[in-house]
Amino acid sequence: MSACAKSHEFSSDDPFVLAGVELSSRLILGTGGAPSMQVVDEALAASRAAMCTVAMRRVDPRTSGNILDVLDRRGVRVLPNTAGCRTAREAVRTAQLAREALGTDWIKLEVVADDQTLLPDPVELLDAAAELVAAGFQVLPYTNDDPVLARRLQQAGCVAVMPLGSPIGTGLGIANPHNIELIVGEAAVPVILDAGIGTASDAALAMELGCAAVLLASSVTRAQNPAAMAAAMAHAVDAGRLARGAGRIPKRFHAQASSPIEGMAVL
Amino acid sequence: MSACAKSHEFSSDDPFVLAGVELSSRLILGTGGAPSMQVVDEALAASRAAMCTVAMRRVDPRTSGNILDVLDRRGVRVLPNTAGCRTAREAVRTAQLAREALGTDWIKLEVVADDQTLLPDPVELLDAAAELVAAGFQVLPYTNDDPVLARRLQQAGCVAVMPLGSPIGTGLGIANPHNIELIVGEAAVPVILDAGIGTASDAALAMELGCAAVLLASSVTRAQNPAAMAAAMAHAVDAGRLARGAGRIPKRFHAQASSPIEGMAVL
Amino acid sequence: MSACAKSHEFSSDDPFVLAGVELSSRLILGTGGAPSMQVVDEALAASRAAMCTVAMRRVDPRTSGNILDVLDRRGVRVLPNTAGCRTAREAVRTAQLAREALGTDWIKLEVVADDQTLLPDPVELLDAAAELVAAGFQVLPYTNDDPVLARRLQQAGCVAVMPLGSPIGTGLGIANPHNIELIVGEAAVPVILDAGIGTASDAALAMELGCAAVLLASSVTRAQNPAAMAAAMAHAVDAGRLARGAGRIPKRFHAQASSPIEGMAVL
Amino acid sequence: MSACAKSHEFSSDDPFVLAGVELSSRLILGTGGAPSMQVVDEALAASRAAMCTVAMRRVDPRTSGNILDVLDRRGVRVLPNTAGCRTAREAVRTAQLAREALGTDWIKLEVVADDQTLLPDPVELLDAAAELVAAGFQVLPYTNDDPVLARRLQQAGCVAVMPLGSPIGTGLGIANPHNIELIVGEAAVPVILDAGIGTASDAALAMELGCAAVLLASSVTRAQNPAAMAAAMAHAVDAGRLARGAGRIPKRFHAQASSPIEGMAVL
Amino acid sequence: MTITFNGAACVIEDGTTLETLLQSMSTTARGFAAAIDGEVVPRPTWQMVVLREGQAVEVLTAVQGG
Amino acid sequence: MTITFNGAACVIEDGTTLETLLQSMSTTARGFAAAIDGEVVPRPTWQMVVLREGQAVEVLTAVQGG
Amino acid sequence: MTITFNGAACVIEDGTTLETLLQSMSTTARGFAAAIDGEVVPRPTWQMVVLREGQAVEVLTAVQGG
Amino acid sequence: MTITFNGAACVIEDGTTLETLLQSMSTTARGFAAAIDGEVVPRPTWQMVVLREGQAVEVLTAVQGG
Repeated sequence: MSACAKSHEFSSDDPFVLAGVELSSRLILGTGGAPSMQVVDEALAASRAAMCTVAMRRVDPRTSGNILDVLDRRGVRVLPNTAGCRTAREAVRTAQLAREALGTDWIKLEVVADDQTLLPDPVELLDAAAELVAAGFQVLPYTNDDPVLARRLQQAGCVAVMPLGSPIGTGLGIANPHNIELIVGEAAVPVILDAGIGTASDAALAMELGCAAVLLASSVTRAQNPAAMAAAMAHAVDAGRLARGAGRIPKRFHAQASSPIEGMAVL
Repeated sequence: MSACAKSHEFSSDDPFVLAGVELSSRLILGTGGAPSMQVVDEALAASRAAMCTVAMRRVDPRTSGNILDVLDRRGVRVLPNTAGCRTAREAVRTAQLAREALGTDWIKLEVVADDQTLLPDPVELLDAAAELVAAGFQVLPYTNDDPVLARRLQQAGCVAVMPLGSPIGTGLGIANPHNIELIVGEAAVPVILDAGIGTASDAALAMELGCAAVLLASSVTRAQNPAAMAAAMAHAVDAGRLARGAGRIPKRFHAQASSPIEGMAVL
Repeated sequence: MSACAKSHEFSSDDPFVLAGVELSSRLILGTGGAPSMQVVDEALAASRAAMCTVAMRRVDPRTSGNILDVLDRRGVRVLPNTAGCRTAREAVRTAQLAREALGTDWIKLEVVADDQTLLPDPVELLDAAAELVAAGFQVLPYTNDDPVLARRLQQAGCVAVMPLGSPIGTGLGIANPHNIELIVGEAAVPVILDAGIGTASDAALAMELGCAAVLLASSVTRAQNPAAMAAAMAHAVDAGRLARGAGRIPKRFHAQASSPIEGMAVL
Repeated sequence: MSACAKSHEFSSDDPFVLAGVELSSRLILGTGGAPSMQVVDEALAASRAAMCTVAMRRVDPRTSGNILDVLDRRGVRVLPNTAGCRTAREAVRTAQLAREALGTDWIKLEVVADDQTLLPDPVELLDAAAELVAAGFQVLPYTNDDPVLARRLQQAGCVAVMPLGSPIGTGLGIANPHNIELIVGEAAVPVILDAGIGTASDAALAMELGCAAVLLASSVTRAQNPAAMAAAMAHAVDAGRLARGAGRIPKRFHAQASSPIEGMAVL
Repeated sequence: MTITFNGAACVIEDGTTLETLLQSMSTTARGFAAAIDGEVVPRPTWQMVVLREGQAVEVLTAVQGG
Repeated sequence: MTITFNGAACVIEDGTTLETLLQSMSTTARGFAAAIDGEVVPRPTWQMVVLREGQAVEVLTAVQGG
Repeated sequence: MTITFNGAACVIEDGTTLETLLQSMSTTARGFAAAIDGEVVPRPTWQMVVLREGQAVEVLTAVQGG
Repeated sequence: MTITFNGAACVIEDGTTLETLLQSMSTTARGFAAAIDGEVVPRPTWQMVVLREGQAVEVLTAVQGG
C-alpha cells in the first residue's frame, strides 16, 4: 500500500518521456513469439506496458484477428519495427510503409547482418537512421553495445538508443554491463535496453545500470507462463528503477556488522 | 492494476509459511545500520516486511525510543538474533534471554567466527542449533553457502536455513549461485537468502534461484535513500518470485528471431 | 630461453615447501579418471608434477600394472587420499592403511558427505584431521571454500589447506574467488586449490589469487588429450605464479593510452 | 623438459602464420607505457615476442636511444600502429609515413573515437581499412568485439582482426567472451585479442576461446615487474593454446568422482 | 494482364486500380500499406493508381513481432 | 555490597532484589530480560531473587540489529 | 573355517596366518596393507597373526585416484 | 622564409631542400619519414624537394607505443 505509494512517488520524480511523449511505463513489450493473440493480450495486461512493437509483413487473408485491435483495446501505443531488414534501403521502405499503414512516425529501426546472430549491421544502421531522421521519423535504433555507435546514432538525430544486452532471443542477459554504463554515462537521449534479457533480475540490472526503459519480447512471450513473466518484469523494472535512484551501498571486500558491536553482554 | 492482481494471484499459489506461521511478505528486514528509528519506520513501510530482526544488547538508560514500539505500530513480527555471539554457549544464552524478553521462541541464530568476515563458525553453529532445538526454539540459522552444512542444520531440526550470498554488509551479491541452487534443490525447509545483497537485482536473483525469502539489512538501511531501496527490494522479491514460477526461457548460444521470418516483402 | 631462465629465477625466489619438504612443482596431479596407466604416464611427464595422489582400494588380482611403479619410474612422490570415506572413522583407518602400505605419513584427507556433490563434511573432516594430526600424520585436507573451516583445519595442525574451486569433476572453475582470497589472506600454511578446475585459465587464476599450488585430476585425465592438457596446466601454473609476483595493473573504468599522446603530427 | 618438448610438439601442429609470414610466438608486445628502453628490452626477452608495435610521432632531437635499435638487436619484427588517429584520413597518412619510415607494409590500424574510451570508430575504421588494403598494406585492425564489424573488416581484405577484450589499459580482461567466440567461430583470418588483458589468466582465456594470438601492452609494461609479467604472459599464451587443443572437460552441474567408487573397504 | 502480388503471379483485368485489387482481397484494409515496385503508394491515391503489366505490388500490415 | 551490573561495578544495599534493581533504572521494564552469572532469571521470580555480593547481573533488551 | 576377505566369504584351513593368506593371492605384496575387523595389522606381524572364524580381513593397495 | 616544422614556425633560407633541413636536425635520419602539407615525400626525392614559404613539414619516426 504505502510501498505502492512510495513507488509511484519515486517513479513520478521523472516521468519517462520519449520523443516528447510521456509514457506511463518503462517496459516496452515485443509481441513476437507468443503462441496466440490471447497470450499477447494477457501478457500485455500483466506487463502494464504502454507501448508494443509490431512487425510489418505481407497481408495474409488466412490470418484471423488483428494485433492492432488487441493494442487498441488495451490503449497501448504501437511501435512498428523493421525486423528482418538487411539493408538501409529495405529498412527505410519498410518504415515508410509502417508510417503509411499505422499513422505513426515512430520506428524501431532494425538492420541485422545475418540470421544466426541477428546482430545489427553498424554501417547500414547508421545510413538508415540518418535517412529516416531526414524523412521526419522518430527513430529508435536497435544497436549493439558499442558506445561509439550509440554516440553516432544520437548525432544522427535518433530519439533514443536501444543497445542489446546479448543477441536477440538468447536470454544471456547483459553480457557487458561496462558498455551499457559507458553508453548511459554520455547519452543525451533515453537508453533502452533491447534484446538478451532472460529473466527478471536481468531487467532489474538494466535499470540499475541507468537505462531509461527495457524492451522485452522472447523472455516474456516464450516463457512457460508469459503473463506471470510479464508481471515479474513489471516489478523488476520498478525495482531496478527505484534501486538506481535509492543509491546502493558500495561493494566492500570485508564484512561490516549490521548489529551494534557495543553493549554485548558477558554470558 | 491487473498486474497487481496477477502478482497476488501467483504469490498466493503458495503462501510463505515459516515454522507453521504464514507471513504476508517474503522480505524480512534487518533493522540494524539505520541512522534513526524514523528511517527504520519509513523503510519498514516501504518494504511491506512482515518480520524484522532485532539484536539483544545491554539496556542503556540514555537511549530514547524503543524499536519494539515501532514494530508493534506496524504490526510486524519480531525476530531476535544472536548477533555478536562467538560461541554456542553465548548464542544459546542470548536466545534464552531473547525469548524471556520478547516472548517469542523464534531465533535468528548467528555464531560468527571473527569480526573481519563475520562468517559463521560451522561447528559452534551446529552445536547451538541442536541445543536450541532441544530447548524448544524455532531456529533460523545464519549459515555460509555450504550445502552440506545446510543439510546438517536441517537434520538438527532448524525450521529454515539462511545461507549468505556473500559476507554481511559487503553488498557483493550472490557470490556462488551454484551453491544456493544445490541448497534449494534438496532443502525440505524454506531457504532464506541472508547477507550480501547489495541491490534489487541481487534480491530478484535470490528468488529466481528458488529461495523462499530474503533477509535484508545493510542494503536497505545504509542505502542513500533507505525507504526507496526498501520499495525497490519489495518489487524485486515479487519479481524474482514470479519469474521463478513463470519458467524462464533457456539460454541459447545463437540468436532466435522474435519477429516472423516468413511474409517479408521484397522492397 | 631467457624467459625460461627468468621463470626459474622468479619461481626460485620461493621454492614450494610442504610439510618441510621442497617440491619441484606447484602442480599436484590426481591419477584418477585416466583410461590407462599409459595415459597417466604421459600426463605425468607433460605435467612435470612432483607429487601424485592415489586412492586405497581392495587388492584385485585381475588388475595388471601398478600405479606405484609408474610413479617410481618418474621419481614422483605419492600422496595417498581417503577418497570415498564418509566418516572420520573410515578416513582415519584408511589413512593408517595407506601409511602402512606406502610408508608415508602424508595423507590427502577427504571426508565427503554424499555422492552427488562430493562436498566435504565439515564436522567429520575436522574430527578426522585432529585425530590424524595426533597420530603423527602430515594432513592435507580437501575442504570447501569456507575461510572459517580453513582456519580451523590449520588450528588443528594441518600442514596445508586444500579448498575447492567448485565440486569435484564439474570443471566449473573457481566459483567464489573472494573466498579463496580470504583463505589465502590469513593462511599460515600453503593453500592448494583442489577440485573444480576445468581448463588452464582456471589454474592460472588460482595461482593469481595467491594459492601455493593446484591439485588437478579430471581436468587433465578426462580431457580429450590428457598429455596436452597436462602441459597446458604446467604452463598455466607458472603463468599464474609469475603474474602474482609481477604485480598486475589495477583495473580501471576508463581507458588509458599505451601510445604517447604528445608528438602527434597534423596530417 | 619433456613437457617443453610436448609443448612445442603441440604448438608446432599449426605454426602462427600472419599475412603469409610465420611468426615464432603468439604473443605480440606493445612497447608503450614502459618507463625506459631498458624495461622494454627485458620485457621483450622474457616475453619471447616475435613482433612489437611502435607508434609514429614527430622526431624529437632530445630523445636518446631508438626503439628500432632495441627491436633489431632482439631480431623482433616491427609493427607500426596508427595510435592517436581519429579519422580515416589521418590513419591512412600515418600508415603511409610508417611504411616510408620503416619499410614495412604491415600496419596495426587504430582509429579511435575519443580519449576516454579509446574505442574504435567503426565507420572511420572500415573506410581506412578499405583504403589501406587498396594501397597494398597488410592491415591488422584494432576493432571492438562486434562480430559484424569483424566480418566487414575481413571482407575489406584485412589479414587479421584484433578485437578488444575491454578498453585499452583498463585491465578488465575479456568482458564479453561470447562475442569473441562468435568472431573466432566464423573468422577466416587470425583473430588476435588486443586490449583489456590485465593478467595471465586473461591471456590464457583468450587463447582458450580460440584466438590465434594476443597483443599486450599496458598489462606488461605497466606491471610492477614488467619482465616477470612478460614471462607470465608467455606461459599463459602457451597454456591457453595447449588447453584449446587438448579439449577441456565439459562443465557439469553435479560432481563426478575421480577416484574409483568400487573396491571400497569396510572399515 | 499479369502482375506480382506479394511475391505471387496474379492475373487481373486491364484497368484494375490498386483500390479494386485490395478490396477484392479484404473487407477491411485497416492497417494496410501498399508499395508498387518498391515505392510507397499513399492510400488516398489508391483509387487513382491503375496497375500495369508486370508491376510488383506489395501490401503489408502489422503482425506480432519484435 | 558490590555487584557487577552490565559490566560495571555497582554498589547496592544488602537485600536488594533483582526487581528493585531494575525498577531503579527504568520506569518500564518492557522487553527486558535478566541473567545472573549467565543464568536467565525468569521475570516472575525477579522479586524473589535477592542479589548477593559479587554477582554479575546482565539486563538486556531489543535494539536495532541484524 | 570361514572368514570374510575383502567383502567375500572365503573358506580357509584352520591356523592360516594372514601372511599365508596374502601369499596365496599375490606373488608380490608390495604396497599392500591389511586390517582385521577394522584394525590395521602391521606387516611384520602378518606371519604371527592366525586368522579366526568369522573375522573380516581387508587388504588394500594403491590405485589410480583423486 | 618561414615554414612550419612539426608544428612550430621555423625560419630557413630560400632554396633549402627537405634533405638539408633534415640533416640539420639529426645526424642519422634512420627510420624517419616526411610529409609536406600532408603528402608523403619519399626519401629518394628529399634532395630534390625545395621547400616553399608557408609549407607545413611533418617528420615522424617510430617511438614506443601501442
